[in-house]
Amino acid sequence: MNRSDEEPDDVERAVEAVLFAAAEPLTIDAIRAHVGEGDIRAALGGLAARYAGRGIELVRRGDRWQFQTAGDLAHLLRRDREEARKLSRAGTETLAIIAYHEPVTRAEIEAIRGVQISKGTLDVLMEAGWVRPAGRREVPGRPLTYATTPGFLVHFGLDSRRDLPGIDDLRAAGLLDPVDLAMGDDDAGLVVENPTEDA
Amino acid sequence: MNRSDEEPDDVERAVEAVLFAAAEPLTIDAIRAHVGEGDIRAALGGLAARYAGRGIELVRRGDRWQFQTAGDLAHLLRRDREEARKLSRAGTETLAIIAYHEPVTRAEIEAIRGVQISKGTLDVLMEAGWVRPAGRREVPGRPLTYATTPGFLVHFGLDSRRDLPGIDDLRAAGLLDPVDLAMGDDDAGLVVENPTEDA
Amino acid sequence: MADDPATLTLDIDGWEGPLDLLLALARSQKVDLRQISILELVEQYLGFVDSAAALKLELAADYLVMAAWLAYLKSALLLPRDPEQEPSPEEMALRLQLRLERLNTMREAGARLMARDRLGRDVFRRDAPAGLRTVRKAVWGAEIYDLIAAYGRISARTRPMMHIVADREVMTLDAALERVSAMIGATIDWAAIDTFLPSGSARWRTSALASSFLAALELAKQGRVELRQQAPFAPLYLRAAP
Repeated sequence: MNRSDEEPDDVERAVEAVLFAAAEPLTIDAIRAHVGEGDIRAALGGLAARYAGRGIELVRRGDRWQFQTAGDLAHLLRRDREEARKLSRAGTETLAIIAYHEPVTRAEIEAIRGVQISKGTLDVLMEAGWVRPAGRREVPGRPLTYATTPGFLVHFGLDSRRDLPGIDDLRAAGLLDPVDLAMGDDDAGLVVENPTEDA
Repeated sequence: MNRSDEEPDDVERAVEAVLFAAAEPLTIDAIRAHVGEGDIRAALGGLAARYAGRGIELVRRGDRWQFQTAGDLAHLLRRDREEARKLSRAGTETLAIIAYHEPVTRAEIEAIRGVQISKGTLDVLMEAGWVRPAGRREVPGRPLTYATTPGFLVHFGLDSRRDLPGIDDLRAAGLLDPVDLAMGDDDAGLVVENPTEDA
Repeated sequence: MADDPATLTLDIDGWEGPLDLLLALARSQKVDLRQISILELVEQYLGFVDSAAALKLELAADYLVMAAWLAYLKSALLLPRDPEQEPSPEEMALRLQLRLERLNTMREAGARLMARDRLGRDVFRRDAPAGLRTVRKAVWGAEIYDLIAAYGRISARTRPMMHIVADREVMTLDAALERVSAMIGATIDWAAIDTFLPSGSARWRTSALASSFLAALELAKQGRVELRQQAPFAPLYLRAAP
């Protein structure tokens, strides 16, 4: 749908201005608080179509919307900017495990990685604003679980967690099933379904 | 010139992204430093036309260019939020004294309450639109007096201050039962003018 | 294993734990992880541990625990089947393979995540947006009841107080003095103070007792009566002074 040859309606102009001025991604409710009455959702749809393929794009991150530059123009913009601090391998893996398994306990993360999480790893992810504590699991010891934040979606350009690459395939393959915490413990008695069946 | 139904060219997209992400207005040279070769001026002209009449506009300030929200939408970026707040006990008592005794000075209010009033208390009552300064009393120090406003009557559904119940009414309603005498200072020793006189 | 907090984790050539090492070895088989030979993998791992030992490298405990477990798995896989054994060696091998696959999957997912167009690195928001402002305006609320109740409260607190004592039967000191003086003249011997009291209500008699007592003290002070009491709270006797 190419609407760009039509006159934008007032709601669309208003939503455009509000999102442009906003310092943070905005929910539809937050947009409405500024714009007032009107079909915000339709306006967002109209704007998304209008900006598709342009140097600026309207994107949805979780339940929030924002303008950002198109990804293919990164090389033009990167020039005078600091490279984002590089996450360690442990940090990267831990973040991936949390994102694909959330909510997940520290012990479960350690079971997947086969190694203890060093003290700073979760701290770094939380400090970056990508990971948050997500309540306790009601099992003995009531361990804390971790999950990703809306900021995680924003930073990594994901509409929602469903957009995590390959998540549906991994789930179908049983690779995201609850982790057998006690691998090597013969008493675990957990029957592992054959993960190759439907892969 | 309406170019918006054409595909934007690469230079235009690049200029769009660079201007969007910039912290401040950019000169053509600064834009070229990011975008590289290409007709920056033509791209700016194309963008200006494309954004004309929209919620965001491309504007030129001297020799610098920037995006900004359309001037007519500035009011949307500021939102007044009303927060319901309940008047404190000190505020309510002070308002009552002003209503029954106006015009009344701060010192008189304090004498009647038997407690000092903080600066904020009168400010709140004036912010609420219920109390106004009502001239100075011609005594040494010329203290300011306070009185209620028409807004006060409207808010409390009173036709006039005469509608305020007098002492006898209060007594009949059980509102003079000294339930919280313990909290007051019995030695205040103040003779309260009988407010029923003009009720 | 990894859950033991006392385990010393030592990075050996950049491996993060035995599972990481196993995964690296498995990938060196250059086949899909689902088709790796577990037996071959076990040989590779044990070979690595042996060579580390030969080099007198001190391996972290969890590498050795894994080596022991793999040696056990190897023997279980090679020896005749024990139908009683739970889980079966095949299942144990499958679980190991699944763990490697999971770790590998997450490693790849992490790499793909990091390679995405990331905000602030590849895509950008506006650097200095004007921002949206919310101006908070307080709307003060109070009800007329609050107002008049407050005034009632202040009035009750600060009005001058008049204390009214309920009227009750009282014998004044003067009356008692007169009465006791008169009665003492008519009595020769010691008499308990009770006998000086008039009849009447309990309250009246209480007041009369108090007043008569004070009168007795006053008369004693004047030298007109003598007082006698055996013990504290014992009956008080009086008679005219001789």
